[in-house]
Amino acid sequence: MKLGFSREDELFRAECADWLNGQMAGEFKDIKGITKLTACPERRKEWEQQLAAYKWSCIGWPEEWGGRNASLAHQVIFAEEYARAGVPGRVNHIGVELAGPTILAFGTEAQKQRFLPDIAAGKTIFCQGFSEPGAGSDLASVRTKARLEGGEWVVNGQKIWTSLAHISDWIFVVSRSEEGSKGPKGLTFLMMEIDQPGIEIRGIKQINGDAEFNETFFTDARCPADSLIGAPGEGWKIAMGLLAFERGVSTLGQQMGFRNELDEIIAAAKANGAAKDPLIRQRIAKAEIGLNLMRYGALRMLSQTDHSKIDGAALTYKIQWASWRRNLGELAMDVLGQAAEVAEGAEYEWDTLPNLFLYSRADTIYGGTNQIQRNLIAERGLGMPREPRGDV
Amino acid sequence: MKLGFSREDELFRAECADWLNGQMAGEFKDIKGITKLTACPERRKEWEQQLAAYKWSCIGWPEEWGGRNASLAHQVIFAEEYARAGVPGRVNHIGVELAGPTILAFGTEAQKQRFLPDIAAGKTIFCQGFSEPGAGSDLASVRTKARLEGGEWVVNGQKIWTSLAHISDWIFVVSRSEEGSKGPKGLTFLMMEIDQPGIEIRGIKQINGDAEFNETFFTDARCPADSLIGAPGEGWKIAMGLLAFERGVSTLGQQMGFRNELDEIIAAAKANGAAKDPLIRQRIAKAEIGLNLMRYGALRMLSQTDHSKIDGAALTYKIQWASWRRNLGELAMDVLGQAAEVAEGAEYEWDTLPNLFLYSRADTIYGGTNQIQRNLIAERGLGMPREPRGDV
Amino acid sequence: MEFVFTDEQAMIAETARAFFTENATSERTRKAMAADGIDAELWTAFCQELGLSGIGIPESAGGAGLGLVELAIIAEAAGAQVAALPMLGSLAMAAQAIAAGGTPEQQAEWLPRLLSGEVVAGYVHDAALAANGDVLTGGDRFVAHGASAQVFVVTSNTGAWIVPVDAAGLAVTAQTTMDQTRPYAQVALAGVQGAPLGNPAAAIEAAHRAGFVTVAAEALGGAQAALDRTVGYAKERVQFGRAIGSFQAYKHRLADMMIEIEQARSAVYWAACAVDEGSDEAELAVHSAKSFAADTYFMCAGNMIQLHGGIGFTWEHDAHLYFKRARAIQSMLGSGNWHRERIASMILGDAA
Amino acid sequence: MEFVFTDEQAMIAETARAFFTENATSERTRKAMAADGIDAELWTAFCQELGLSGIGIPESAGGAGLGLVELAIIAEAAGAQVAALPMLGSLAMAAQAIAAGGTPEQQAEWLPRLLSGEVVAGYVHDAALAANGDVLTGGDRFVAHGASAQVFVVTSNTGAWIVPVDAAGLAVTAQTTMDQTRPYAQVALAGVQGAPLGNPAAAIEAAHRAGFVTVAAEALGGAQAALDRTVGYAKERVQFGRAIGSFQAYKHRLADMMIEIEQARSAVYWAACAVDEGSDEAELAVHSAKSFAADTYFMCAGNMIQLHGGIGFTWEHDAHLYFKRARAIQSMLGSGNWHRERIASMILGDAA
Repeated sequence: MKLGFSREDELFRAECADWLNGQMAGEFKDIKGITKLTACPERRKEWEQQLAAYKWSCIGWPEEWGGRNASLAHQVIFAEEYARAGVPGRVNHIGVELAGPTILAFGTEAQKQRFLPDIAAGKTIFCQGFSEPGAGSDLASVRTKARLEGGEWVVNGQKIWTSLAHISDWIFVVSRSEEGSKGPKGLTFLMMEIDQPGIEIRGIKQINGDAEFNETFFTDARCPADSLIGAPGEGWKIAMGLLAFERGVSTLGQQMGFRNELDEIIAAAKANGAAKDPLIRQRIAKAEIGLNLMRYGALRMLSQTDHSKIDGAALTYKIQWASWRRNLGELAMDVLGQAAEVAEGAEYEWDTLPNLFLYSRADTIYGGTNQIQRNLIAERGLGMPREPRGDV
Repeated sequence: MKLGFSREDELFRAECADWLNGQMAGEFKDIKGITKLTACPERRKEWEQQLAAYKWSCIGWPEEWGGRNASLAHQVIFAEEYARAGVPGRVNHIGVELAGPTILAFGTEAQKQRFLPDIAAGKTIFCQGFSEPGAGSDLASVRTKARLEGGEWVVNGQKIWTSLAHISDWIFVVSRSEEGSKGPKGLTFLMMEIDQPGIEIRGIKQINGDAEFNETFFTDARCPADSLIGAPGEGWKIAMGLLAFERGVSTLGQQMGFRNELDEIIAAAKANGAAKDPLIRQRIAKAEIGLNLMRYGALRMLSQTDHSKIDGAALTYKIQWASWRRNLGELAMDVLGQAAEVAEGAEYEWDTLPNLFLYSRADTIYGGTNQIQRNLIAERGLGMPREPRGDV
Repeated sequence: MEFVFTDEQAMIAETARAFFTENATSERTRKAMAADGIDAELWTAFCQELGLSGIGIPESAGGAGLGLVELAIIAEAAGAQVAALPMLGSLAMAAQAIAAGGTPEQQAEWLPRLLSGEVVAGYVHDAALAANGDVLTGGDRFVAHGASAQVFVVTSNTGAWIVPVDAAGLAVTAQTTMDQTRPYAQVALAGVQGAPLGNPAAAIEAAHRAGFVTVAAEALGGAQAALDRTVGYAKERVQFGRAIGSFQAYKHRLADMMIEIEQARSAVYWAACAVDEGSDEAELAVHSAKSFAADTYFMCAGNMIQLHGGIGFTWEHDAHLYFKRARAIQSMLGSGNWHRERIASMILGDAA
Repeated sequence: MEFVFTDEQAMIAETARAFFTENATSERTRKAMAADGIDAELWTAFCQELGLSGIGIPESAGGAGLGLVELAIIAEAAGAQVAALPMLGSLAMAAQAIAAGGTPEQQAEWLPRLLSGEVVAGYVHDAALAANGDVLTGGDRFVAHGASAQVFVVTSNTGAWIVPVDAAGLAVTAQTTMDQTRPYAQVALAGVQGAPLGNPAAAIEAAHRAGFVTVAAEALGGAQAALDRTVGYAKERVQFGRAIGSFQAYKHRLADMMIEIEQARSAVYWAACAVDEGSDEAELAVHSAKSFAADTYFMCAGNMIQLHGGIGFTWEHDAHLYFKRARAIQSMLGSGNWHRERIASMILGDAA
């Protein structure tokens, strides 16, 4: 058990910081500090390509596909320095963290050739098509249909909560390819190009006034027969594998974003005197503790190499950060007081902290509500009986 | 809607206070301030008889059975003054608040004659036999058996959590009188004299070191054939009716006990400086608010005369006070600090506040755990689907 | 002692509930949100056709008599629909202040117009207001519906004045506000001549108590509506092949909402009654009601979003109207911690 | 950077777990509870046969070397059984203080006897201790296992001394204590001559950090045991015709325990590692670990009672041992609020 970084690690940290700070002070200074996911997508696609140009776009990937095969420590360090430098979130997060690793794990050689270089280069932006209206987090209830017709998959149905679909190039779609199949059986995992007549995207305006999410409609949407990952009917397996990638190093980058949010709250509390309030002090201390425990929980999870046993830190991570962040949003509001409820301009647009308050209400819902997370923890982690499905 | 008491009410209040304070300063000053339920049972039986001698033992009962047919306001006032005067809890609480009203509602004239005068006079102390080992709050799982044999009921089985059984004269027992019956059917409600060879009582030592509760064993225990309330097989109906009486005026007396506990915490906080701590101040304010909301909730519940509709205040009352009191126990400990964890003498016996902390862990369990309370609220109050029974 | 509605109170409750349910629809509220946060047609109907605007104002001052209990009943019904109305600032605070502390002339000048809805008043409280005689300097950044007000009641901790919107030195700036059904305005006074109320202490006490009780009652109505709507959703929505209301965790969350709401109901009507009856408990009760009901509302509105899943997080669904109103009620007129600290002071004496 | 046990650490964990599970049985613990709260046989076996008592003490001082990570591993295993041992006062605090700040002579005099279990030491901290040179007046009412100690390490905020139990002016009074597995004694010093440690600052820092980490690790072990035992009960206990673990509310309560425990685990080993590695985060980490793990334990032990229903509330069941130990850990060595306020001071500067 060792927490410290080696001297070599620290040199790497300096290298990361130098390059990132240089970019944020130079060519890309216009995007520094942006936290809103929907802001200036074109510049951020350019940023993806800049990362790629300097081989920073997917350092954990194998070298042959554009990565650096970086050690865990290096991945941790890069994620931390990325956020520390105030670099905006990756618009190709889904491509680099989910689609890429899925293709690496389950794709054919041709698919690797087709997709990985473009993802690594920041040229192909991916989004994910899992949730459906009426199905929520219940992947087994997928109703979007796919059928093979004339050498093509023809897809009909609807996905929802497809984050950033409106700026993406590709979408992966879990669809039902076996007529009459139920539950996890008969699903197929397809990669589809978005720019086609059969796919229509409509933004979903959220309670914060922004529209990061979308509804995505498929009406005889098409993709070539070899667009599927794995075999027909293996969609469930692929999707489950993909969800496991969600618990990767990117969590540490996410946490550095949280660090920035908490630091902003701390600065606000110092500025407006809330830092003198013993009740606020306790809550800030709790937030600080919680953030550190997420960090060390993630490091435990990433250090765990024996994947045969269920890792408690991994299983509890989602609900932990979602709940922490929702509390953080409420803390932010209480630190700022009524001033947080008033925006600068005439538009219904919110600064980081009020936006955090509003947006964090989604954190406990998407990717499996806190209720579903607790089911998973009790069932997979503690061996409790599974919640019975109904047949309504 | 009117909260104030009339001038006549206030005169009655003065009368109650005068008499109670006089008793606590005079003949019964040795029992003033006792909060432990098991302390000095003999003196407290004498106190029951003193109450009866002055017609204070059951003022809400009809006059013909020893009561005063007192108005709601008068019952409220008496309960409040009783606790305010530091009078210990009634050892015949079960007799006066549950057994008596049940007999009044469902008993025969002969049973009324047999029991009510003695309960009113403080001569017959009752306890209740509902819970069984392995059945918890699940009355429908009762396994204690009763059969008619030679003009007598013969009872075999075991009850648990029979509070104060060791100082009681009678017990009412819910038993299964129809061989092979299941669930709420086939139950019978019997009144049994405790002092007989077939009934054995063993104290259950609790985590606070005290033994208020008991296990009660029935081995061919007997009672006459006419000892049942209602008809054979009607035990469920009678028991449900009895449980409704639990939400009576006595709740206000209970609350005055809570008032005394909170006042003791407030005094301790002032004495040791905890009252200067903003975190403690918030919690004391919350406790004060909660106590008042229980009081006004109880008054809403008691003022409600239309019993056809489900009363939200009544349905939520149990979990409300149980949770409030558990929080109060934790607040008490935090106010007192480590000192609360050290007792005066060599015995493992606790002062009011540490005892509150320990004992209140039972409040959220007995009489239906908080989990069962939430089921009832959601199902009866909000019309949610019932939790399915299993058949294990 | 009888803690249930009288027949008359039950009738007012039924009338108000029917009126707001029918008229304060989501569609109309959203139209108001996009403008100044007032459904003008609804306000006119409420004041003139329904004639409930005078409740809580003595008949001698042109009101309908009755008291805070009845005012709370109406606020509860309005809150249940998150109605876009200037009830809080104009009626519960400004009109109450003028009715309790204004001279007969001031009452005659302003109350009829406020009660008819013809004039909207704003209530500006500034504990640090500088008053040089009746020349006032100070203001407040968070005056509810302030941009729609034609007149303000301005108070410090000891003084109270009437200031029309066209007074020299007064500047009103509308603010983009999270709760668009009750947008704030910044009201700045720079040497403004105010018309002093005759009895400022009575005015301030009346306005604050009525304000606390009104927002608490709104919160109660909003919390109950959040529960009712979620219960409705729980019965119809199917997930994992079951009505989601059949999941015990879901049921228990609903039960927890009901547990809080029942207490909030006791709190609101205890406070309203205690003020109406001049009880010693009035101060304790109004602080209890404001803090408890606001927290209950926020908890219930948060749960409403959570228990609706993704749809509850969309602009299209009404959940966010409840959520934002709940947050606004928590932070306006003193935070929960502030109210509880007031109670702590009563019980424990002042802090260090 | 690798945040998992080394093979050696995993072996120590396995050894300790097996030892305490086998030997620190409920029956033996209850026997100790009825006496002085020490299972003497267990203590001797732990110190002498198992030989784990020297862990965290440098080999140069007669210890086994290794660090707080290994000490935490052992405390976690002991805490899981609520073992009745003087580990906290004698090893984690007194021996650590002497090892870190004692002179070579003091180390040679005391450490071998402490590590062999022959002598039990108590740790007395009194921030207001009056020291006239090395003549000490003050004391503490809550010295863990103090009535069984033959020697005390006495500290103020700046000084540290060794005081044998037979020193003139020293009075030790056993106290009836809620957690009978770790009874307190009142230790009063009235002009007692102490033997000063060579480096008091190092002694105090080492004792407090090791104390915080040790009780945090005990809390982690206790919380995990509370969960494990409740999970076992949930699988076998049937109510309403179903295994109670099939009720979703029950499952979610268990899940909530696991969520906290996983964080507590990160906290404990983060803190132990940070101290061992001399990290800048050590201070933040030990305050985090003590406050977080203690709260986790209390929550889990409370749930253990609740989820066992009536039986969980009896003396006969072990749930109350966990519950009382959890409460004791919460209140000893600084409350959770105190530790969090220390963290707040680091982040926000001192309060007003």
